[in-house]
Amino acid sequence: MLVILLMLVALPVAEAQQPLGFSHSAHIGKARMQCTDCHVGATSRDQAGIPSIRKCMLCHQFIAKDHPEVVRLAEYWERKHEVPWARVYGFKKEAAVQFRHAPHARAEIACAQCHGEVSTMTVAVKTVRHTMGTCIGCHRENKASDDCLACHF
Amino acid sequence: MAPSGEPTELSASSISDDILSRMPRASGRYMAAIGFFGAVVAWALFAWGYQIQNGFGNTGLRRPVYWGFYIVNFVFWIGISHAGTLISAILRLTGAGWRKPVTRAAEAITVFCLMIGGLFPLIHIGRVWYFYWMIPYPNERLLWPNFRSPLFWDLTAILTYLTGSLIYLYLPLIPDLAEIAGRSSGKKQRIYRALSLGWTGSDRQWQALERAMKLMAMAILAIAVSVHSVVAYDFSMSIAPTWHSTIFAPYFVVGAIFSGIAALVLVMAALRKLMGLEEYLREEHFVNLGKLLMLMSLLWLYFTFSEHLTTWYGNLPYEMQVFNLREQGFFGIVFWTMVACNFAIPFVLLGVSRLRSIATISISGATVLIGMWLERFLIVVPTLSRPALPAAWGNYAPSWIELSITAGTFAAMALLYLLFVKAFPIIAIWEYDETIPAR
Amino acid sequence: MDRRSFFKVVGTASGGAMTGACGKQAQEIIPLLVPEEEIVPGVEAWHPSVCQECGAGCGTIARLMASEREIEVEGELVRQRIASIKKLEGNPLDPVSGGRLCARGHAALQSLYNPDRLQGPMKRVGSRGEGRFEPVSWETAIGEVGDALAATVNSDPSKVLFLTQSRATLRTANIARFLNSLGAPAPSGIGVGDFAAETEASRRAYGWNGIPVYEIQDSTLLLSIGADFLSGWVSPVLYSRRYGHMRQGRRELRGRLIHAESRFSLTAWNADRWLPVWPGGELALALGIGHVLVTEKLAPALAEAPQELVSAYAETDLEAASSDSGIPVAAIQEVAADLASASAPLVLAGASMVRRNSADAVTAACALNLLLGNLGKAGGVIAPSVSGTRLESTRPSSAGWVERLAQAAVVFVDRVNPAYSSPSSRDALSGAGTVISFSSFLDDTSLFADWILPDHDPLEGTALSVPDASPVPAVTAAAAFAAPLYDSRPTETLLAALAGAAGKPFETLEVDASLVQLHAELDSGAGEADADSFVAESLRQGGWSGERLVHKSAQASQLGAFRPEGKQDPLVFQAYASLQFGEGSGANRPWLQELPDPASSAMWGIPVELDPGTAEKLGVRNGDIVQVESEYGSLQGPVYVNPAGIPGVVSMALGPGHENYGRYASGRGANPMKVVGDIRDRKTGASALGPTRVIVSRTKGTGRLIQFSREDRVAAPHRV
Amino acid sequence: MAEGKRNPEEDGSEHVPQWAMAIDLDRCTGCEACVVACSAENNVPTAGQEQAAMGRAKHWIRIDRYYEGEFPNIKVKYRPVLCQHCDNAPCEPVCPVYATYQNAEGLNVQIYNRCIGTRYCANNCPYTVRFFDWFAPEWDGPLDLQLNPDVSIRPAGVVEKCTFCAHRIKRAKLDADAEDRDLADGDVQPACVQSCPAEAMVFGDMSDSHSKVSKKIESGRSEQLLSELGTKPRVYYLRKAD
Repeated sequence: MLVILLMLVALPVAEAQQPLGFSHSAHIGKARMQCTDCHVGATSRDQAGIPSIRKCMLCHQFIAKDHPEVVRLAEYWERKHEVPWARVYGFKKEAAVQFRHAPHARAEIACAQCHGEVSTMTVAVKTVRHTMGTCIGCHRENKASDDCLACHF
Repeated sequence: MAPSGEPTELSASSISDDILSRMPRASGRYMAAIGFFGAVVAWALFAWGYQIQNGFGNTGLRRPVYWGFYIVNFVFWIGISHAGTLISAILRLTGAGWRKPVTRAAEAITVFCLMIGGLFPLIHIGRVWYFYWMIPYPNERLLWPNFRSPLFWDLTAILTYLTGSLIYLYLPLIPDLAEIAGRSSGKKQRIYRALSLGWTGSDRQWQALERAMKLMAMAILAIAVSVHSVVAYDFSMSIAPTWHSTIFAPYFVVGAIFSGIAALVLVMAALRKLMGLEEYLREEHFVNLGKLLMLMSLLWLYFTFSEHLTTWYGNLPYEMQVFNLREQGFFGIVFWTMVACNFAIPFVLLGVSRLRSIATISISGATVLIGMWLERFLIVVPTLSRPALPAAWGNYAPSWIELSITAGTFAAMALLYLLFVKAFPIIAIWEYDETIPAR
Repeated sequence: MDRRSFFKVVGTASGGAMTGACGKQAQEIIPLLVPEEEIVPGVEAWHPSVCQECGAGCGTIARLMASEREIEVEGELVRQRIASIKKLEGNPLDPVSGGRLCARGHAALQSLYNPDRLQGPMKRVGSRGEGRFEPVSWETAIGEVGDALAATVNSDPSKVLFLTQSRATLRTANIARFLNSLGAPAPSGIGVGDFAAETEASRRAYGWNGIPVYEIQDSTLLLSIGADFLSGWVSPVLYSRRYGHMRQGRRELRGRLIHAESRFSLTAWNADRWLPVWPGGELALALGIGHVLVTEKLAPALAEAPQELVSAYAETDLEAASSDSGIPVAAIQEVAADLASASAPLVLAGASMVRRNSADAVTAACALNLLLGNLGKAGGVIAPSVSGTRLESTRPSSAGWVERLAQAAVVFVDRVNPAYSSPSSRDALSGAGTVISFSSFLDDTSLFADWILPDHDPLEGTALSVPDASPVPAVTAAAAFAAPLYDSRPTETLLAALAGAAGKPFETLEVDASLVQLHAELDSGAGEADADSFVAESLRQGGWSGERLVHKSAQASQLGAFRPEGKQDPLVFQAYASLQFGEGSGANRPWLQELPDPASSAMWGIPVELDPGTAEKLGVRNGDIVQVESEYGSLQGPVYVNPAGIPGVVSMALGPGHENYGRYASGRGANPMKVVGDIRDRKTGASALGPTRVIVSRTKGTGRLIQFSREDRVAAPHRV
Repeated sequence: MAEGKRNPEEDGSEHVPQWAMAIDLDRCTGCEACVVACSAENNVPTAGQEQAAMGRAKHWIRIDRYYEGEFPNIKVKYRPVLCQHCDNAPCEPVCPVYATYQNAEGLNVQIYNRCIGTRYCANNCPYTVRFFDWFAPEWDGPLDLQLNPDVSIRPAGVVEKCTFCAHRIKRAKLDADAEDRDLADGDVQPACVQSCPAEAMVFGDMSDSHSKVSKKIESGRSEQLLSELGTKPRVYYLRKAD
């Protein structure tokens, strides 16, 4: 009984199925890119943002053109379609959370704190549970606001 | 011997035989009744499901009348629940001998009414699936319910009362359960044996039972008073005009006992007729309850008068808006119907000794129940219809959902009672045994 | 949004109009053609725009953010990321709105995103008025309409009739150019709110071209006659701002307001004194006040006033003026005395509800300012914007369009709805030759159209307009910034295509070119800037505004004779343009339908307003249905007993009674114009809104009045 | 330095603004621009005819109007009524789950996702400015393109009300933080204030005695609605001066 309960709690959230096998480790680890090179809003805006295919193609017109995933990327590009990336992190609508990236970046919260060590992942996997407990624990630790209105409005 | 009411010509064992023999069989009529009430309850459950699924807007509630039939029913059923335990506890503690055939019927009313009444806060809230947020439990978000909210007190009080009432109903059932177990066999015996918690009838057990009953009677009295006070606080803690009244708590307690007795009278009349308990539930029981009812009617009148007099004399504009609404037009008719039901009719029927009979006392019980429901309606709806700023005034009419659920609760009461009298003796057998000197 | 941040965002995000990305190029998720910077999720950009809900021409700013919508492309449902407008606000740099915006202005968004917008050109397949259309391609439409147009132009170009709003905008200028190239007569401005009487009065009394501008913020006593300037007259936002200043914007000085109108309008709400004029009695009242000012020698500028005027006032019979206007002699005398004794009195004259004699009434009221010496002084009345006169001269007039409609071979209908505003024109419409509508909605008039060639929504297109009233010379201008949602075309472009197809090509005047012209006209006003930077700067700020107006005194006034009119017997009916629906076009915006009507608090329907006495006589209460019948027609509607109703006057707002105008307006209530009938101002030909004699009777129905607040009275001890 | 950010260590503590609103009734014309501006800003859904007839229309700000006297000596008294953000709010203690409370800046906060919909707060609000979401809100497409992403859409079964445009306050603070400066008077304008054509409404920090709102409050004409109930509203009305 207890085992089942524990399993239920520990059961990882179903991973988002991505249309392309994008490798974060290849870009951050090997290519030495920064998170904000693609997620440009992460430190300055409300939303980090998912890059447009245009950004991918800036490099991949020239680099690793023969990699099977890049070939598939180029197919989207040919059809003038964006890549329908699936969301990895996010809040449910009914949670009424108004999250802003920029103030967290200003407070020098590292990306990995909420997103895990993405630099070692291939396709991004949800490794940090984004529950209210996660948020409020960190807020209290860092003496950030624990007013409900800080996030819910 | 004082007219204590027990059929003295019968011996203990024949009383047991007699009472047990009157427990209903699964006859066609019985099953039809179960089916009928069950269907009404099922319909009400459907209505509730419909409300949850398709939106609260399917009720007739609207701005500014955010509380309607559900809260009226809630107060009504919690009120009736006082029938029971409170009356039986008072009678037990004062040693009124005539209580004996009455107590269990009363205690059962309490438990069922609480179960029904306690459902209404759930039916009433917009997001019932988050109901548990009202319960204090440790959580990673470090969120707690608001201990200052009368609704939280409600939850606490009702749960306490329900637990207490269940125990209070159960304790005096134990010897009877053992009795039934002794008379039956097979699976039934095993069930009743288990339920009787190893009752053997030893002196030690009797003494323990007596002590427990006395303790519980005292505890339940306090809890019962507090429960209806807290229900009253739901209203009087707010600043809505005419709700914010200091006498609401005792007013509600009196009203609760009043409607409780009325319900008890009705239930007894029904049991007497349907189960043929004429020998047990005799006219004197009704007359005694009738006198109590009359006393409560006068008390109710006194409170109602005080409440209305002070509002009227105080002449505060916000309160007078509600007062005027309540005494005029549609609500005026309701108001005077209430006065007739709660005072005029019972006063005549019970006060004139020539008119006093089981039938008239039962009629009084029925009118009081109607009157007390109307009283709660008059407390909830007119006040909300007339908030302080006239621009926000509005009105309210229930939709089929509230009507269905209201009907369903009455059916649920009947259903639960039918099931109860089938499974358990409605008259406490051992209380008769106890009085037989031979023992 | 303050000025600083406004510049910041406009500086970074504006300039380029977004192009492409209409339905056909939609891609899965994101269309590539949209520049990335324009629609970063969660980042807002503000673009200047021009509100075109009424002629006030408020400069607005629109908040653009990324949104997603699902559309069908080749049978496949795809998500498209688009920049959508989240909110409209007043442009803080605009001299008219000053960063403020009225209810209708906000709700303009619900025209853009209205679910009932037409998504492409359509051709009629059923009979006229039946409402059956089939989609066609733009090429087909332009070809066929061009052929019909060519035929008419070649035989008798005078049979081309162009119905549009009476506004001074680049659009009307382009329409004029179009008609000019066809050799057709000038466009006709129709509908309510064209302020023909005010324009005429301005010419007669002051010798000015355009509606005068009232400096009410500096007046100490404002007498407004017939102009509900706080809720819809000429420029409600500008005058509300000035009203606020008049009341509490000056230290130790609070202006008073006396308001004369035949309805307890929003302006009457705010007045210190309300003069309940009998409908049509505004002229009598103005003459009566003038009479007292003249005969009792109270008028401070009596000596300078034109003799013609002084004698016209002097000859007025005060008793008759009182009985015609319904205002007691004593009240007239008091008001005149108040005007004479105030340090800065001002008379604001208008015809929110046009009458048969409105041109005379407004002239007589305007002329009171001549007696008070108010022209060209602080707290007085000033001439309308001198720049933009080129556009001002293109303001279409309303005369004679009904007569021409019956004979017209080609009728263009642009942003007006004659079948609603003049129900009597329906017959002419169904008998007319080819009817072409540019409406975005299948409205009452489009039902009669042979072709519906939907225009962009005003928020999707470019715009340039001269505000009806502005404290300084100004034009508001906007580049297009939101990609069109549907396969619509801007009417200006379409007209050029049609003219080309008809063999009479003309060149559309674009916003940029128009601003270059303006720059050339302004010899000193534009400063040192060259034309290009002037255009860029104007588009970035949402327009151009000059220095404070030179106060101008009256030029030769030609007052003409006034023809007072006897009081019609009760009951009389009047329609009015409401705060929420204007002349009726606001009725398809859900926000406005659910906005409580100021007087009755009615939502999703407009009641017939009766005074308490009449209601009592009829035995009706709020919500009971009455029948209102005049010689022109009848309607049924729920009653609102207006505690401030003038005894014997029945009022009703425009907006209800659209036979066809999308899901929010269609079939809701009855059109008051059916009862008002086809009556006009004698001098200007503008549609009048009453008074019309009616019989009101009670019907058996009840309960169709939905009110947000039903209580309109409070018991005495109650403080609210 | 005036432009720069105050150093919390220098003046002891971080300044916590105390938000308040002043509405000049002598300026207010009753034009209802605020009503539409609010609905547009805050994703307040329209109820539609049928539900409006049932009394389910929502207006976070409304104009209450009362006629006084008889024709022709008739007057109308009116005022915009919105959540008064009471310092002593009757709605707050009654909520069993703490879905509504007053925060440090004096805002009466409604946390939609915590609300279980007892509607007790709505009953206990003497201004009747709280609205219940009877149904999940719906917009006929593409009207939903207008929805403001900064404001959560309320689900069915919760209570909603005026927030003093809390999202705008938040935005202004983040902007100020990003530019490393303090909030200035006028940086925060709720949608109603911003739209008001007669400039009758002023919003700001009442703990700053130099703010416009403080000056209005101290103008001698200010009063609070139903002040006799002791709710201590943060909305001040300036009496008509006639």
